[in-house]
Formats: sequence, structure tokens, C-alpha cells
Amino acid sequence: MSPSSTPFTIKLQVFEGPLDLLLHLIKQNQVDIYDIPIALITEQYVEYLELMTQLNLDFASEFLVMAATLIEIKSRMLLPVIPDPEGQINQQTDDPREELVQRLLEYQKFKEAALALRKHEGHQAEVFTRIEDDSTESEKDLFLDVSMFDLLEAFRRLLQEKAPEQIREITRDEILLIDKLSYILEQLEKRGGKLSFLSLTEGMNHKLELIVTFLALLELVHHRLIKLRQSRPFGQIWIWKDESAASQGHN
Amino acid sequence: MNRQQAKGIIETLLFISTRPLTLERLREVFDREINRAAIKTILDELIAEYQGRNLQLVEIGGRYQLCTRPEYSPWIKKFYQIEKSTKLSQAALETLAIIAYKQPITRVEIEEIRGVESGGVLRTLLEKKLVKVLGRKNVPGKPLMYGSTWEFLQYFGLKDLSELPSLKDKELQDPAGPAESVVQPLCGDINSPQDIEQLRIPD
Amino acid sequence: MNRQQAKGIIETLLFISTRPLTLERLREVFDREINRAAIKTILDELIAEYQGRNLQLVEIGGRYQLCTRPEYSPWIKKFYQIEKSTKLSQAALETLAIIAYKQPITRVEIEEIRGVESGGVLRTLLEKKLVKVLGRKNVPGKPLMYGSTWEFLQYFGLKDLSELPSLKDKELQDPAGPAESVVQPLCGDINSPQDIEQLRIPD
Repeated sequence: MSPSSTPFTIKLQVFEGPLDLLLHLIKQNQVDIYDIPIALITEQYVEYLELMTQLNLDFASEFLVMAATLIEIKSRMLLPVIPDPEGQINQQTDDPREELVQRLLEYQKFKEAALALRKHEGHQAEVFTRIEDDSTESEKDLFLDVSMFDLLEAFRRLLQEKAPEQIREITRDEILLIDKLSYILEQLEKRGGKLSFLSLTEGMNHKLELIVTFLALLELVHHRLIKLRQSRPFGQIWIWKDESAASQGHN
Repeated sequence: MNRQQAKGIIETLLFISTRPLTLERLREVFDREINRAAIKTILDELIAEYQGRNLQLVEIGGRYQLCTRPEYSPWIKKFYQIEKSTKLSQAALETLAIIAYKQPITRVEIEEIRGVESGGVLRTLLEKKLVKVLGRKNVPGKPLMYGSTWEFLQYFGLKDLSELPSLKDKELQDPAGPAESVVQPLCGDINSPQDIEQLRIPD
Repeated sequence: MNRQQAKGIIETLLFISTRPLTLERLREVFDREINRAAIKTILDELIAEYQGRNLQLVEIGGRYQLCTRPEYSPWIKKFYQIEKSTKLSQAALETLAIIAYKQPITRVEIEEIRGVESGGVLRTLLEKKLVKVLGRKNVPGKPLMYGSTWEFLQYFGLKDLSELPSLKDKELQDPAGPAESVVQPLCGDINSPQDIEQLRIPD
């Protein structure tokens, strides 16, 4: 475990990337971004990385790449400026820092924009619309406003959450949709009308079986025998017995 | 808390709730620091104000609810009908995805993947012009083969079929998970019968 | 149908719908017998009328929705026992800003600006529907291009992309130096590949 309780650690973790850290150092030293004292900044930058290493903190490899870039710029700064074949010395393109400055400026713009968006986010979080009625929810489950990505995403997650342990030949009639339909309803009955998706698929390692189970769920939703609920995005999916439909005698 | 603020809060709560609220329930939000009579007065005032509006605030059996006026019900019904018809059901979406990625494909082949009869969904998709008949498959029975339409691309905002997301795309993958593609978009000419592939469920 | 009746219908539909409605969706209810301009006028009138009320009618990304005023949120939260809403991470917000201003943009181009791997953040944003795949870029590898969604506008309460805060930064602008181009939010059709700008790759 890293000593995450020290205030220092918390501060280190704030940096989103090497550019973020560099901007912080430039601001801290109150130096001109167009005339970065590269030796000083490089030294402090490397110190930070060493500190993070000492504290056993994980940092992205990009931090190391930037350290190398800084050191390279520093060494190029020490070389005499050589005129190009036409004998011109172009300050703009020959300053080894130019590239980095442009990147920092570009990144800085979006960091500021993110800050502005944060304000909008806070304001909008205080605005509410009418709360959806429970009685219309089953209808909503049926008619989703979805994109192609939604479907693929649902499928992908399903298959990746259950990496197949073994691949074996199975005949098609081994996993029938009708069996899965009754299995789901049986499990629901057993557990008092509520069941998580994860517990339903427990022990299912074959993709085909998962696919059929997934389709069986959709089919049951379609026939209003169950409802699928998710309290928040990425949350656990819960399977509920659809009492309203059962009482209406929907088939 | 002034009276105007309390009134704003009550109207706001009546608005966001789709169920009728009792006076007592409304009082709770003020930690019961406003007496029943004051809340009743505010509610009566609101009812009166709404009398000149397009919506109405009604009291039914001691519960209060913001609702629509009966004269607008034909348009509400119409609105819900449109809402329903313009959205795709999950079953339709499933079928559409299979057709898009596996075209040309026959009904039987679709049903093999879905595990359920898909004639109804297929008909809906044909009606909505999201899929079309591409031709007949050269197997006994000469079943019809289906494929996606231009309207399909439009519906999902795709330039062409090559823009269909593939699960191979790095961004769409879980870094922890296996880099494995389940379905691949078809990019070439999908009308030639040589392109027909036997459906196989990925294993 | 007179104008007052049309207004009543529109207000009623805005009230019953829990989702924001486009002008076109509202028009469909009238079998498109009322022109767009007339509906727009009614909506503008309603927005103005609601300005003096406890609720508000807002336009976000070309959609209209009745909603509460921010000052009443403490009571709504109390009434429904809603906990403090989770906010986007700094990384997500940064990535989102880059996508919003630079769309259509590929993952590699985003990483160019951020200086860090951004696949995970991008996936989260896709799942939250704050960004979407706009298509593929016509360069080797055909990488996916991303853009902001309607949900993005809603999340930040923006009417359209032109309401994005300007990117100009006084502090870092060098008056003597080359005029740094201010990135302008993109308002028009962002799907055409001609709009794609090549980002310079630092070497």
C-alpha cells in the first residue's frame, strides 16, 4: 500500500498527465511559457517522478516519455545554433522548445474549457425534469431509444464478462431458448421475484449459452413477464418479475 | 422561508412527481415547520392560478396532482402513438444488428441466432424500410435473403456499412478483456451470392 | 385549430413527456399542418411566459423541456432523498472538452492533445452517451471519429454547440507571437469528412 494518507500523495495524483504536471511547474515557478527555463523545469519534473516512484505510486508511461523529451530539449539547447543551407537562422523553428510550448498551449486551452464545463455541470445538476412514472416504465423498457453502439456494447460486455473457460463442440439443441426461458422464470420464483443478472449467469461459461440466456431475457421482457432494471449506468442489472403484466393476463 | 418560496417549492414538487401528493407529504419537506392550514392555502391559490392555464392542478381524495386538461386527450393519444411507432423495440434492434452484420441472410438463419421466430420482427423492419430483400438463396426452398437499406444507414447516421462499429476497434474494447471480435461489418459488395456465408454462432 | 388551442396542446405535450421534444416531433402531432415557424413562435412565447413562473421551459440542443428551477433543487433532493450527484472525473471532462471543440476527432488525436492514453476515458464517455462515433477517418487504419451527442448538451445545459465557452485564453496569448488560432465550436454539419482537420503530430 502506498502512504495515501499524506497530503503530498493526494496532490501528486491530481495530475492528469505529463502536460498537466508541466503546466503546474511553469505556474509554480512563475515563468514565461514562451521562454521556459528548461533546465530548471526538467530538474523539477524529474524530481516529481522520482518522488512518485519512492512513494510507490503508479504513473503512466507517458510521464517517462516526457522526461526523455525534456532532457533531449535541454541538451539541444546547449548546442550552438547552426544556420540552414540557405544560411538563415530561423528562431521560430530552431528553438527546441517550440514544439513543447505549442503542445502546452493547446492542452492549456482545453484544461480551461474543462473548467468552464465544470461550472455548467454544477448548474445543470440542480435542474430536474418530471420523474418517470413506474406504470409506464415497462413500456419504456420495450421501446428503447438506442443506437447501434448500445447493442454491441451490451453484447460485448456480456461476452467479455464471461471469458470462456473451455471451448467444446456442442450441438445446437443442447441449449434451447425455451429451456432458458423456463430456467429464468424458475430462478426468479426461487429467489422471490428478484434476481441479479450476474447471479443468473453464474456458472455459464459458454458463449452460446450466454447469448441464448441474453436473448431469453429480451424475449421475457417483450412478453412482459419480467422487467429489467438498472439503478444507474454501469450498475448491476436486476431482473424483476413483472407483476403488472401477469395480473393483466398478458401473453 | 417566505411564503412565495414555499409556494415555488410546492409547485415544483407537484410538477416533478407523477403521482398525486398528500398535504402531509408536502409538509414533510418543510420539516413540518409550516402548518397544514398554510399549505392548504397555498394549494388553493395554486389551483385558482392554474384555472386560467393549459394545465390544471386538481385535488382528488385529499391528494394533489398537476395534470392535463381532458380536451387535450386526443392529441396526447396521438403523441404516444407516434412515440411508439418511431422507436425500435429491442427485438427489432437485435434482428437488425444480425442482418446488418451478417447480410445477406435468410429468415431461418436469423432465427437460428436469435433462437426465436422472427417473422413478425422482420416484417416490421421491412415495413420501416430498414431491411430489404436482396434475392433468393440457392438452397432447397430458395429462401429470401435480407440486407440493410439506405434508410438503415440514415437511421443510425452511418455513411456506409464500413462505418458500422466493429468490436475490434480498440476504443470499444475492455483493456482487460480478450481482443476478440464477435461480429464483423461487411464492407464489400453484398449482393453477390458468392458472399453468402453460412451462419455460425461464434464460439 | 386556432392558435390558442395549438399552444395549449404544445404545453400539454411538453408537460406529459418526460423527455425533451424536438420541434419536429411536436409538429407530427398536428400532422404537420402547422408550419415550423408557427410552432417556433408558440414555443418562444411559452418560454417567455414561463420566465415569470416557478417552473421553466428550456431549449437544449434544439429540444424543448419543462423543468424545475435550480434554486429549488435542495427541496427536490430532500423530497426524493436524492444523494449528491456524481460528477465527471477531471480526465473525462478534459477529454469531453477536446471532443466537443475538435469534433470529429480520433482517439489518437485526443491523446496527442492530452499527452496520455485516453481509451478508457473515451469508453466511459461512450457508455454515458456523452460522445458518439461519427464515422471513420479516411486515413490508414480507418480510425473511428468521435463527436458530442445531444446528451452532452443536456448534461451541461447548453442550447447548442455555439454556447460552448470560448477557448481564448488571455493569459497565455502572446500579442507579439503568431496569432494562435482560437478553436471555434463547430455548429454545422460535422459529419462531412471535409471538416476533418489534420492534426500536426509532434515529432
